[in-house]
Amino acid sequence: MAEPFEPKITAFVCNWCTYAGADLTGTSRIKYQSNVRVLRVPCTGRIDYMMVLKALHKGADGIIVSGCHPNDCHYTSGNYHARRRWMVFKKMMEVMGVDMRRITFSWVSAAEGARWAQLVNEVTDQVRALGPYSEFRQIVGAGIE
Amino acid sequence: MSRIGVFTCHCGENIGATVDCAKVAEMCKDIPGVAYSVDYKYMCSDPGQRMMQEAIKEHKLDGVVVAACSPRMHEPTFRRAVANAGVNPYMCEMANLREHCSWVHEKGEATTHKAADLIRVLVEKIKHNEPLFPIKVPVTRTAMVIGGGVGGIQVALDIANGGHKVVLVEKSPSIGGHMSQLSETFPTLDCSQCILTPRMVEAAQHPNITLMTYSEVEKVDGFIGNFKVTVRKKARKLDEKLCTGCGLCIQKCPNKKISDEFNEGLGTRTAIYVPFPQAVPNKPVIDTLNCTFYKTGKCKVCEKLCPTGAIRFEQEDELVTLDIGAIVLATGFKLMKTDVFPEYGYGKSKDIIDGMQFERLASASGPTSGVMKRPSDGKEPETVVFIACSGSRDRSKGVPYCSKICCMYTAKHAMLYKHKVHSGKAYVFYMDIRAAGKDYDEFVRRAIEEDDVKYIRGRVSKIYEEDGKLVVMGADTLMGGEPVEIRADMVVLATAVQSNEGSEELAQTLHVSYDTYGFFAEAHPKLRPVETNTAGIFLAGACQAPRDIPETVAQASGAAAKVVGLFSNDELTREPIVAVVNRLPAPAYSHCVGCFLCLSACPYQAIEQEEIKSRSGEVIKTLARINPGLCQGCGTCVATCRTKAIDLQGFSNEQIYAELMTL
Amino acid sequence: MEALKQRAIELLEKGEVKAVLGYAKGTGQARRAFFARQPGQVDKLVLDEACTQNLAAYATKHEVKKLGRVAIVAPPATQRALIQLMAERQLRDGDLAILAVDEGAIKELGSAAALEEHLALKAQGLDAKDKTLLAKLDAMSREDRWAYWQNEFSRCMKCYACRNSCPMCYCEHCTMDCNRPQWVPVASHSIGNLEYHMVRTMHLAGRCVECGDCGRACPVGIPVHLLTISAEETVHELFGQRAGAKAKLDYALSTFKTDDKESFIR
Amino acid sequence: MANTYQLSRESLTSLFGALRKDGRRILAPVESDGRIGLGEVEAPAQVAGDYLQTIMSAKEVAFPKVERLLSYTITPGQVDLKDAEPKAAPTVLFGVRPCEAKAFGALDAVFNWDYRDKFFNARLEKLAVIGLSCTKADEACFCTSVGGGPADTAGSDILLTPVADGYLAEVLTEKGTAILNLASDLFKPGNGVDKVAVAAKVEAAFDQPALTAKLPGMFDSEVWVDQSLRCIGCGACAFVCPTCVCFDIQEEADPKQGERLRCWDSCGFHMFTLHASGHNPREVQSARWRQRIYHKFSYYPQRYDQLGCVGCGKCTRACPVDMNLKEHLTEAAGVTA
Repeated sequence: MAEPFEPKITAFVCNWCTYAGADLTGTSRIKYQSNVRVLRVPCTGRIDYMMVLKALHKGADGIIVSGCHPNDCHYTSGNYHARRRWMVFKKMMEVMGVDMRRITFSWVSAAEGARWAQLVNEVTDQVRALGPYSEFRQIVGAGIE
Repeated sequence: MSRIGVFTCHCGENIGATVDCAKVAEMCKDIPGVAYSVDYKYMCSDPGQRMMQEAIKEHKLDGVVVAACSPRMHEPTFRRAVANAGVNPYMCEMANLREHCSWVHEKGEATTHKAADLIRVLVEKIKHNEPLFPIKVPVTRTAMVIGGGVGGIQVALDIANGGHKVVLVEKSPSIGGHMSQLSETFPTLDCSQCILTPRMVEAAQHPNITLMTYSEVEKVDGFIGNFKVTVRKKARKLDEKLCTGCGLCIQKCPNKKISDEFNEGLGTRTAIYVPFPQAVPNKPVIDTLNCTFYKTGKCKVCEKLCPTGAIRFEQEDELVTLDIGAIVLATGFKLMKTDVFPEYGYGKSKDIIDGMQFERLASASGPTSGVMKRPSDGKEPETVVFIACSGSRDRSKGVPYCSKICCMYTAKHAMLYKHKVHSGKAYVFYMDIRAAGKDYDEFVRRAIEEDDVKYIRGRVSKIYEEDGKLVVMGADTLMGGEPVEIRADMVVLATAVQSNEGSEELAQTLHVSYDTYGFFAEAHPKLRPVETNTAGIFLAGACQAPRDIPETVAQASGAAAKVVGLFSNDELTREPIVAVVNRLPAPAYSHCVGCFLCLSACPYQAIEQEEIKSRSGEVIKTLARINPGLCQGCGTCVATCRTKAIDLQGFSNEQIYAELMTL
Repeated sequence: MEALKQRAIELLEKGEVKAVLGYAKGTGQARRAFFARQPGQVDKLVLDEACTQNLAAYATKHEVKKLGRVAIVAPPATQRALIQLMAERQLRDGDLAILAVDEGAIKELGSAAALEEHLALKAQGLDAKDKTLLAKLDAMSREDRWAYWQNEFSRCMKCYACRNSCPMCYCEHCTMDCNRPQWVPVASHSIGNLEYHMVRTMHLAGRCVECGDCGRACPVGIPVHLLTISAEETVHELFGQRAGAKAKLDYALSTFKTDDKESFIR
Repeated sequence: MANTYQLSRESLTSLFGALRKDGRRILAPVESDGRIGLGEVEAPAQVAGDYLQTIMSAKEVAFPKVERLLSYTITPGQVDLKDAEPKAAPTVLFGVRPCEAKAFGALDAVFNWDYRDKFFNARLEKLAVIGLSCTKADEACFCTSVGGGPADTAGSDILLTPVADGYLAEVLTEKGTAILNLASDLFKPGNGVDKVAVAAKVEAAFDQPALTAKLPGMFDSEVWVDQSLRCIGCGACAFVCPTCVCFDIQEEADPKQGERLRCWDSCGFHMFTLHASGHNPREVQSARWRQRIYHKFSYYPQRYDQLGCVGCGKCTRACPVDMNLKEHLTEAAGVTA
C-alpha cells in the first residue's frame, strides 16, 4: 500500500512582506498545511528564475513566489522588476510546455497573515490534486548512459 | 569541514508543544558539518545565550543555527551573542521554528520533520556563509540645504547649531521664501515677517552657515557622505564684498516699472533691486532682462552713483564645486495660476486673485501698505468671495490631491479682510473644511462665529463681470443645492499647491524619485518620511507634498536630526548585506562584461562604472561597481546579471543554491 | 554588389579600416564570413540570398577587435544586432564602419544615430516559416509542447553553436560556465539541456534581434530560434518595445512601469 | 583474413532477424525530419535509403555524450559508493561508413592507452560493425587524404559494398565470422567483384605525411589565425567527430547523494584550458583551432602511431560558420615554412 501523495511545495518569499506576513500567520496562530518549505530572500527582485528551475529540478511539485504588493516594496521597485521577470518567465515556461498550474505567483503583505495561510492551503490542495509532477521528475536523471 | 552548532529552542511551550525539540536536536546531529546540537527551553534568555557562547568555545564552532523564532525577531540578539563568543555575527542564521512551524501546524511527526528540514536548509546555507564586516564610509561633515524658505532656514539652523557646516543654496536673491510674502499666519495671526526675519538674520550671521543666494544646483555626483555638488552662482552684477546695501542705486534706477515678483505682480520694482526691504542678504541684483544698459548699452546710472564702486556689469556666472556629506531638499512649492480656470474667466479680471496676491494686499509691507484695495481700481472691496479648492481635489485640473493649507489660509484671509473692512461681507465657498491641527478648527470657527464670515458649502460654477461687479454663481449644497448668486468686488481663489518649477529636473540631477505631480518621494510614506531613496538626501517641507509652516518646520528639524545623526561619526557604518561585482585576476578582471543592463534595475543608483586601466593608463575593461554606500541589498541586480558577476552578500548564489539542494 | 566592392577597396586603400567583414563563397553552395584584409581580397566578396549569417557576432570578438577598425556588411538583422551591442556598451559609436545592406541597396552608416534612424524606417517581420512553426507550437496542447521540446532537446549535445553564433551572446563567462554554484548542469542530459535552453531563452528575452542564427547554427536541427523569438515577441507584446532599435539602453527586464499589466499574480 | 561473400538485398531481412534472434539490437542510419541519425531498427526497410552520412558519428555507441561513472549516497556517518556498470547491450552497428568504422581505432587508442577504460571496452566488446562502402562523396569528404578510403575495411567486422542487386560482403574479423555463423546460408560464395570500381572516387587533397612532418615547424604560422578568424568557438565539430575523445568529469550532488558523470568536451571551448588562476594557455581561438589540428595530425601520430582524423568531413558539414577542414588542411599543407 503506497503512502498517500504529499506534495513538496517550495516557497520563495521576500523578507519584508511575505516572510513577515507568514510570521503574522504564526503570531495569529492560524493553521495551515505543513508541506511548504520557505526560502527567505531580501526582495522579490532577488528571486532569480534559476531558483525556480532548481526547485523543479530537486523535485518540487509546486512552487510559490511571493513578495510585497506593487507600490509596497521595501526597496521601492524590486517587485516591479520581479513582476516583469515573471511575466516573461511564465510565457517562456508555457512555450516549453511546463505545467504552470504548479507555479503560483502572489503578493502577500506583512499584514496578510490569514492570506498566507489561505494561499499555502490552496496551493497545497491544488498540487495534491494534480499529483506528483512526474512529467518533470522523469527527465531528471534521464539522458545519462 | 564546517563545525556548525545547532541550538533548538523550545520557546517554553511555544515550539515545544508541537515540535519534538529533543528529537530535532538529535536528528540535527546527523547532518554532515554539524559538530554540536542541543535543545534548550529559552535560547534567548541569558542562560541560553551563555550556554551557546560556551558551546561555541568548547566545540570550536564556526557557524551557528539557532532554531527558534523568526529572524525578524531575534536575529540581532543571536548575532550579537555569537559575536561576543568571537565568531563573526554573520555566521549565525536563524531557523524559524515558531512562526513558520510550531504555531501554524498541528503537533505530529510531519511538524517535527519540517522543523528539522528548516534547520537543514540553514545548515547548508551556513556552510557557504562568509564572515562579513560592517561597511565604513567616510563622511564629509558639511550639509547642503537646497531652498532658503522657512524649511530650509530651519534645517540649516538646526544642523549649524548641532556644530556642523551648512551651505544654504537659494535660487532667488534673498532667503525667506514664500513665508516672507505672507502677511499674517494662522492660527495665531502673528505677523509673518516678524517671526521669520530674525531667523533669516540668524541664518545669515551663523558662523556655521554659508549662504549662497541667487544660486542653483547644477550637478551632483558621489554618494552619501561624499557628494560633490556643483553650484551655479548667478551673476548679481555686483561685488558683494564692496556693496554696503545703502540702496542708492535702487532709488536712482530710472527703470521703475518692472512687475514685482515678490508682490505677485501687484507692485513694481526697479531693474536693480532687492526683492523686499528685509531681504537677506540685503544686496541688490541687476535684472539683466529689464536693465536699460543690457538692452541699449547705455545708462549705467547705478555704476556712476555707487559710493563703493560695487557694480560689475561684466560679471559672469560662477561654478563652485563643494564637498558635501548630506543634502536636504527644501525647495518648496508653487501655486497654481488663476489663468487655468475657464469658469472663472481665465484670470482676465484683475480682481480675481490668488491667495498669495491676497497676502500681499493684506501685508503692511505690501503694495497697498496693508490697506484693502482691489487691484483694478484701488477701491475698497465691499464684498469679497473666497473660493477654496480652486484646482485642488479636481482631476480635470490634474490635481486630485488636497492642497492641505487652503482651508486654513482662506479662513485667515476672510478674517484679515473683515478686520480691515469692518462693514465688508466675506463669503467662503468650500467643499469640506479640513482644519485638523492644533487650534485649527477653533480658528475656523472664530472666522465664522466671531468675524461673521459666511461659509457656503458648494462649488462656484461661474464668475462673470457686470457693472463693475463680479457675479459669482454658485450653489449651496446644504440648502438642497439652492442657487446662490453673489455680486462681489473681489474674488480670491485658493489655488492648488503644486510642485515647484524645475523640481523634476532637480530630482533627476540628484537621482531622487518623484511622484506623478513632481513632488519628491520619501523613502517610506510612514516610517521614513524625511528620507529619500537616495541615501544621504533628505526632504523638508512642501517639496514633498503640501505642508503648512508648523509641519514644514517640524519636518525640517526631523531632517536636520537625520543629518546631525549621520554626521555624529567620522565614518558611516552600514550593514554588509550589499551586492558586489566579483573581481578576478587578469586577464578576466571580473565576470562582468560591462553591459550595464543592471544599471536601471537598481532602485538606488548604486551601480557605477569602473575602468580597469593598464599601467600606461589605457582602459582595458569597463566594469560595473556597486557603491556599498548606496546599495541597500535588495538583490535585483543580482537576478538581472547574466554572467552571475554580481552577488549579494548574505544571500549569495552559493548560499541559496545550497539551500535549494537540500529540498 | 559592385558599389560594395568599390567602397570596400576604398576603405582598405585609404586605411580607414583594417578589414572588411563580409561574405564569401564557402563549401558547395554555402556562404561564409570573410575578412577581406587587402584590397586584392575584396573580389572574393559575394552578396546573395545565401548570405544569412549574422556577422555582428564577430564584432565583439577579441581577435576581430585586435585587427583594428573593421567595416561590416550588415543586412537588417545585423544592423539591429549592432545597435543593440552599442546599447549594451559592447561597441562604441564609430567602432565599425557599417555597410548597411537592404534588398541589395548599400548605405554606409557612420554613427549610431544614423543607424537608429535607418532602422526606424523599417518594419521588422518574422520569417513565414517561423511564423507557421510558432503558430503550430501555440496550437499544441501543453503536454504536446512539452513532448515536442523534450524530443527536440534529446538531440542537443550542448555544443553551444546556438550560443556562440548569437551576436548577443558575447559574455566571456556565460552562466553555463558558472560553477560556483553550478546553476545549470554541464552535462547534456535531459535536465541539463532543458535548463540550458530555458536560461538561454530568458537571457535573450528583450535582447534578441530575431536573426534566427541560433537555429541555423544547430548541427542537429533543433529550432532553438523559435524560443528566443517567441520570448522577444512576448516582450514586444507586453511592454511594447523591441531589442535592436535604440542605441541607448532600454532593457525591458531591468525597467518597469508601475502599471505593467498581468493577470496571473494572485 | 578477408573472406568474400555475396549477400543479396533480400537476404538482409533474414540477417536482421537472425541478429535480433541472437539478442542483438541493430543500430543503423535512419531518417527523421530530413536528418540522418543512428536509430534502432528491426528491418532493413527502416534503414535510411540514400544517405551520405549521419550527422552525428557512431562514437556515442561506445562513448556516449553523458555517462555515469559512479554514484553515492550519504547517510549519517557513512558514504555508500557504487560503481556504475556500463549498460552494454550486444549491438550491431549496421551501415556505417568505412571512415567511421575506422574511427573506433582512434578512440581505442586513447581509452586503452595507459589505462583500460571499463566503460568504453564493455561497450566495444559487445559491438559488431557492419560497414557499408561509400558509392558517393561530397566536398567535405577526404578519407583518401588520411589513409582511408570509401571501401576501406579498417574497423569493420563485416564490410558490405553495394553491387548489382546485393552486396559484396567481406567478413573481416572473428566478430564478423560470428555473425556469418548466425546465418551462414545467406552468405553466398563471392565472385571477385572489383569493389574499387563501385566505390566513390575521392581524390586525395593533400599530402598528409608531409603535413604531419611540417606541423612541428609551423606552430607560429599566421595561417591558423587567418583560418580561425571566423571560428566561433563552439563544440559542434568535436561533438560530431568520430574520433574526438575529450571529456569532462562532472559531479552532480546534493547533501544526500551524488553521481559522477563523464561528458563530452571540446578543445574549441575557451574554458577547456582555463586555469583556476585565470591564466589560459590557449587564450585565443586561433590557438584552439591549431590545437585541434595538431592533436589530430601531429600529437596523435607521435603518441599512437595513427592519425586522429578519418576524413569523414562531419565537422565541416556541422560547422555553423563553414570551417572546411579539408580546405584548411590543404592550405596548411601548402604553406611554405
